[in-house]
Amino acid sequence: MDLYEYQGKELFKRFGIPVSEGRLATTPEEARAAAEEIGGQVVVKAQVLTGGRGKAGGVKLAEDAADAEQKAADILGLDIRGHVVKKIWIEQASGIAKEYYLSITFDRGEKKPLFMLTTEGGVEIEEVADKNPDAISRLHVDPLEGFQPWQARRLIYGAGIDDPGEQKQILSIIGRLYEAFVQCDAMLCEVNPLIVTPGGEVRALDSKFTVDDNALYRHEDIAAMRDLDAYPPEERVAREKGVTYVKLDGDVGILGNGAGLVMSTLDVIALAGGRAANFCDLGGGGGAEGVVDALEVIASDPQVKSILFNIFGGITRCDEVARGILTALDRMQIDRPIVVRLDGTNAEEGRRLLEESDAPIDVEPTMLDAAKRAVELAAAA
Amino acid sequence: MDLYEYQGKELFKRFGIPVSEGRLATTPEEARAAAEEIGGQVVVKAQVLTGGRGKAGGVKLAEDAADAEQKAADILGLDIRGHVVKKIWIEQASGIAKEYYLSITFDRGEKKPLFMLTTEGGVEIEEVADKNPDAISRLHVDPLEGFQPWQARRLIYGAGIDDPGEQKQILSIIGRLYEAFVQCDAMLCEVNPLIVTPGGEVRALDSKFTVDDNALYRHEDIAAMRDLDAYPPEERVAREKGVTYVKLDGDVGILGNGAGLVMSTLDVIALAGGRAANFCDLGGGGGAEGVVDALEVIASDPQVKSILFNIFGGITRCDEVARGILTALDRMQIDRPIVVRLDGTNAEEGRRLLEESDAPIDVEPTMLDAAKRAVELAAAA
Amino acid sequence: MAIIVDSDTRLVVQGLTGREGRFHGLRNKAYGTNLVAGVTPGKGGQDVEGVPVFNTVLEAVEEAGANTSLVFVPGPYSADAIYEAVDSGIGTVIAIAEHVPAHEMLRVYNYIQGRGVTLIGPNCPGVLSPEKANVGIIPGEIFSEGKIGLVSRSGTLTYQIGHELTQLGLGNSTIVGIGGDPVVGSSFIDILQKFEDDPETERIVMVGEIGGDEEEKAARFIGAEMSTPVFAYIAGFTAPPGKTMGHAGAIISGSSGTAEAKKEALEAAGITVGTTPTEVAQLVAEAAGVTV
Amino acid sequence: MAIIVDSDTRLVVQGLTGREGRFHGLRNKAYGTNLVAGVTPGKGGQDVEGVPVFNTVLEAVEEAGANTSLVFVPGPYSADAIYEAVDSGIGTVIAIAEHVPAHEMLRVYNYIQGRGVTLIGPNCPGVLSPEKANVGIIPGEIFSEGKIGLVSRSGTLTYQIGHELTQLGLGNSTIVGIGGDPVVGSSFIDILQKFEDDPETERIVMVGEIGGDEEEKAARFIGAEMSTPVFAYIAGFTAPPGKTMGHAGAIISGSSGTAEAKKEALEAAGITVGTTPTEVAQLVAEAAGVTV
Repeated sequence: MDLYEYQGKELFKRFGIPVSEGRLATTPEEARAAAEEIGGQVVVKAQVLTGGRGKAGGVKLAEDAADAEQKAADILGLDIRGHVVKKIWIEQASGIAKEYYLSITFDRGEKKPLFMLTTEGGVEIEEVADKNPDAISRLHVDPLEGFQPWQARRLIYGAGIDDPGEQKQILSIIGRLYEAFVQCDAMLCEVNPLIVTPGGEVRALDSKFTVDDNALYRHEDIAAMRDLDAYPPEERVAREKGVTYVKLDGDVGILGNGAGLVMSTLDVIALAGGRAANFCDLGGGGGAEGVVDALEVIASDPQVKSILFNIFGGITRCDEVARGILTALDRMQIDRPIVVRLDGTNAEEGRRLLEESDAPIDVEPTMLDAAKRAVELAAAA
Repeated sequence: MDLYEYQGKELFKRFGIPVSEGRLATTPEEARAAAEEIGGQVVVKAQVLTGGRGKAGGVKLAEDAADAEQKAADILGLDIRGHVVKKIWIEQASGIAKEYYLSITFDRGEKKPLFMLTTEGGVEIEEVADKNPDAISRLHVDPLEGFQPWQARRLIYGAGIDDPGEQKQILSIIGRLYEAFVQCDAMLCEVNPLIVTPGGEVRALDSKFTVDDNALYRHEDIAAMRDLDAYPPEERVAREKGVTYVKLDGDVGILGNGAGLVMSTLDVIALAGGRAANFCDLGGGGGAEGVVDALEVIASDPQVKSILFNIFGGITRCDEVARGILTALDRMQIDRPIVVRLDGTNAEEGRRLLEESDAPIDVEPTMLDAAKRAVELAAAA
Repeated sequence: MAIIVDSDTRLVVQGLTGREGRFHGLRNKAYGTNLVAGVTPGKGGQDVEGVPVFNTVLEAVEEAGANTSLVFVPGPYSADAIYEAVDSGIGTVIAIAEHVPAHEMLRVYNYIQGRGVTLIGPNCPGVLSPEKANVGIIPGEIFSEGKIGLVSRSGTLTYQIGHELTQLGLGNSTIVGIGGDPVVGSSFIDILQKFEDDPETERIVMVGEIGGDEEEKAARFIGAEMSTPVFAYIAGFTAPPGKTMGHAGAIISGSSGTAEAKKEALEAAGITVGTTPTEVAQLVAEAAGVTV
Repeated sequence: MAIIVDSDTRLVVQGLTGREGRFHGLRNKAYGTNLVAGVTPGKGGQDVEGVPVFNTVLEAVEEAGANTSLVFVPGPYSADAIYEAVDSGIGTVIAIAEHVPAHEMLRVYNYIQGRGVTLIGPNCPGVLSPEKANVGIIPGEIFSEGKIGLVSRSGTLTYQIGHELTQLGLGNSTIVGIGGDPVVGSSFIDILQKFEDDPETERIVMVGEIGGDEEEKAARFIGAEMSTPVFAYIAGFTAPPGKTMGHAGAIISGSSGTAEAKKEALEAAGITVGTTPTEVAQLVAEAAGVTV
């Protein structure tokens, strides 16, 4: 789960990482009031769960409260990479002498947390990694050893930060960031830029904070930060129904069991010349109710022109899935053609059930055949 | 550093381990007031840093506040294994259905914390270990793995605790005890007895809590619990002066450099037919000031009849020690004979300094000779 | 021969009395796996269709001689169960549950290094050595005994490929689902090494997916260290960046973890990559001299 | 030959610019130890009498080829320094400071297991291989080169015994002070094994003291595993229970850790125990055929 900048900063603050004073606003009027409370120059920042807001005009300096109101009006409603700005963060403007970059991520390869620190902050780390990889000071932390001060020292010296005042502040920030990372079950905590003010004060000017969904059950406060408005409507419905669903931009609705098989199905659709409208995994269940819920989500997407079921029965029984499809068709009006491929446990029985029903369902023998048929049907619609 | 029962219970409470309500008192009047506040039957318990207070009459049940005052008067001033009772703990009386034992200690052999749990509580664990070792459920915790619930389960099932209500409470208590152990840098946390009330409630009825002296610097609150009154006067003085000193019950005052060498000196004194009055280690220093301070502590013990310096110079220079002895004799009146053995770095120069002075000092060539001479002198005094 | 589980496996199921633990534990037993014990705290002394249940894994080891554990407890409790198994002397631990917090697996993973333990999963379908032992939720009836090793991050996709192989008359030595989480106990390389050391495994199919760089690492390992021929399939060529595709680990972050990059790395190491599950099975069959 | 430190030792002193680090580091250098670097954060680029100082241990390893670290930082910072040394690839770490919190050493100890690291200390005088290298605070001039291995939990008591040996004309292969804390990096057994494997060490003197059960364990180990003759001395026969005798680890708890119990265990394993430092030296001399 990705957090907004202001939420990540709230967590930073909780762990003692210095951030600028700020307020959340959702209207230009609130932005004005926030700017008045803060006083002086403020920065108005779009809160969106995507990058690139700077280039998109989502971050603006305001001279005073009236200006903040104006800038807020400009930013609210902007579409940044498909995300419409509904929230803005009004923050005290900072003098910036230097921009550093600091992050800790979950390195899946090494199976250890990875710290990165560089004095080349303010741009995307991938860019630094491409152009000047030696500028990045990296260090893996053994999770059993935990954070030790030497790690911060090695990072700081490795990055070439030689001002003793900065060293001292960043040493403390690195330790606190590790604490935040572990205690919040984060997958990523990124501070970019980590600024040094003209007065030598070090502060987190932005935050990127991703928390492990599997650990949210023990972080009620963070779980409550989830903003359902930030997701496409179909994903919102899917989440409510407990279906694993990702909206894509094609027109063949896909429903399968098992993440790998569904991904493979999307690929096969592409090989057949089509484009999938979604990723949707029934999971291990695949009982009638699950099928109904998932079908409802997929059908709610107006872009879907045909629907493909790709089921390989194992624990999931194909006859159960077939019954689910028939139940769903009984309960709701689905005006788009359905193609079904069933294999594995009880596949014959499942196919028989579908073929014997009156439902307008195309049963295909293999995954490839089914994909081709679904693409044809979508193209013909 | 050992904590009093009431201090250990304060820490238990802080970590969520259930204890009975209680108040500290130092006079019978305070005891009465405490008993009134608590209400009902109370237990009056001597607070001493030694075991065996029960047999010594240091724990008594009082029916009401007036009785508590009387019992407090009986207990205050008692001498329990050389410790005079100056503080008492007035605690709500508990109904006791069962007495268990739970502890976590620092197992030096395995280099891991060791949990012990047995349903045979209320007696000393050594006694259980002797008579019925299988009754003790033991488990080492890997400090990198940290506490995991399965450890508590194995302990509980291993001890044969089969009441589900007790299991649930003890599972939680074991986890919290581990937390207290680690977070307080404890060397021992013992709950004996861990009682089950007739209503099925589990509670710590006593506490034994020892904290690592080397970690007190980061536990100001616990360091402040140290009660200097609990130590013999010479040890108190030594602690103030930063001298490592342990009072013993013989008459030969011992002063050496290095803990092992001093222990060996005590043994050699015994082999020579004498008894050491103390253990006193100059440590790595052994400069003149250190010698003066240590000599002052040793001489303050009226039991001391002769004083033996056993110095093996390494980093410590023997001439420095000799100068320290002469300075001390200049500054203070020491009416007891002094025997000195010097070897190692600058030993010849040290011996020369002592021999050339007018001071009444016996310089002996070896550790054995010096020990024999010191014993003779003490016997002759 | 086979790897990880075989006829010497003496299985304990942690969570045998739970709904899923019971269902799959008994299925594994019915397959022929030597299920010797179950563990459920508080249910020691009971039995599940004749299989004794203990309160602790230690008892299952000491009293029933268990040497392999199937961890069938929910995600939030899985790490605790794995630690218990490892610290009780169990050498092979297979954890099925999804939703195990990643930080817990990070510590578990680092804790077990150097302890001689094989951990498979979590969030995986388990391990099947046809005709010998089935530990987990892989439907045994799809697979037959043979000489193809199969290792995969995915469940049903593995069945799909196994099904295609079976239709071509090819059986498997062992099928290993390593799981789709960001941190799993055994990587592709760990399993590839075991197949390489297994004289009965003549060819290997590796089934990868987007996310992480395990496939790239495996490619380098295969190129440098292996003599057994490896065939690969990668799922997720059309997956968009930044979206978790079902598995917590299946996500393209920035430009890393794409299927294209994995395919390139594999091909650079001389490994044949099939475009569809059908194609990879056909490629293996051709190499094995089976007429497709 | 010698153990732990020798002429291949390339020493870095962590804390070289501190008062004690400088004094002893330079003393070790003057003895002939190959001191290649110092580490003090913030003082990288300086030097101490020609010895380069770095900000991190990694630099000392990479730029000066250090392979052994002498940790001369105060107790509260020692664990951090040990972790840094180990994680920078240093294989031998000798920690001198006292007052290292016991829980930190517990984690350090468990962390380094299986990593091929030799840790000596903390709260120890160090390791001396006469005529080869001296790492720590042992006064080199007391000892001469020879064939007696010496291992001890105590500092000056070691010097005392070494002095007695020297007076009898016996030299040492290596002198190891393992330290007197409850948790130290190397136990008697670890060092005894190294002496056993050292062809130059013909006899060993082990100097124990009250507290813990390391001597008892060592006795069993010697009885079962060693062919090199071992002689022992134990300090603290007259120490009272429950009192810490200088060393944090030197305490008799209840009935465990007494000198008497240790002596019995050693004698039961066939090890000769001397009653005084003088006597143990004489026993070794007699066995070595030196006329006392």
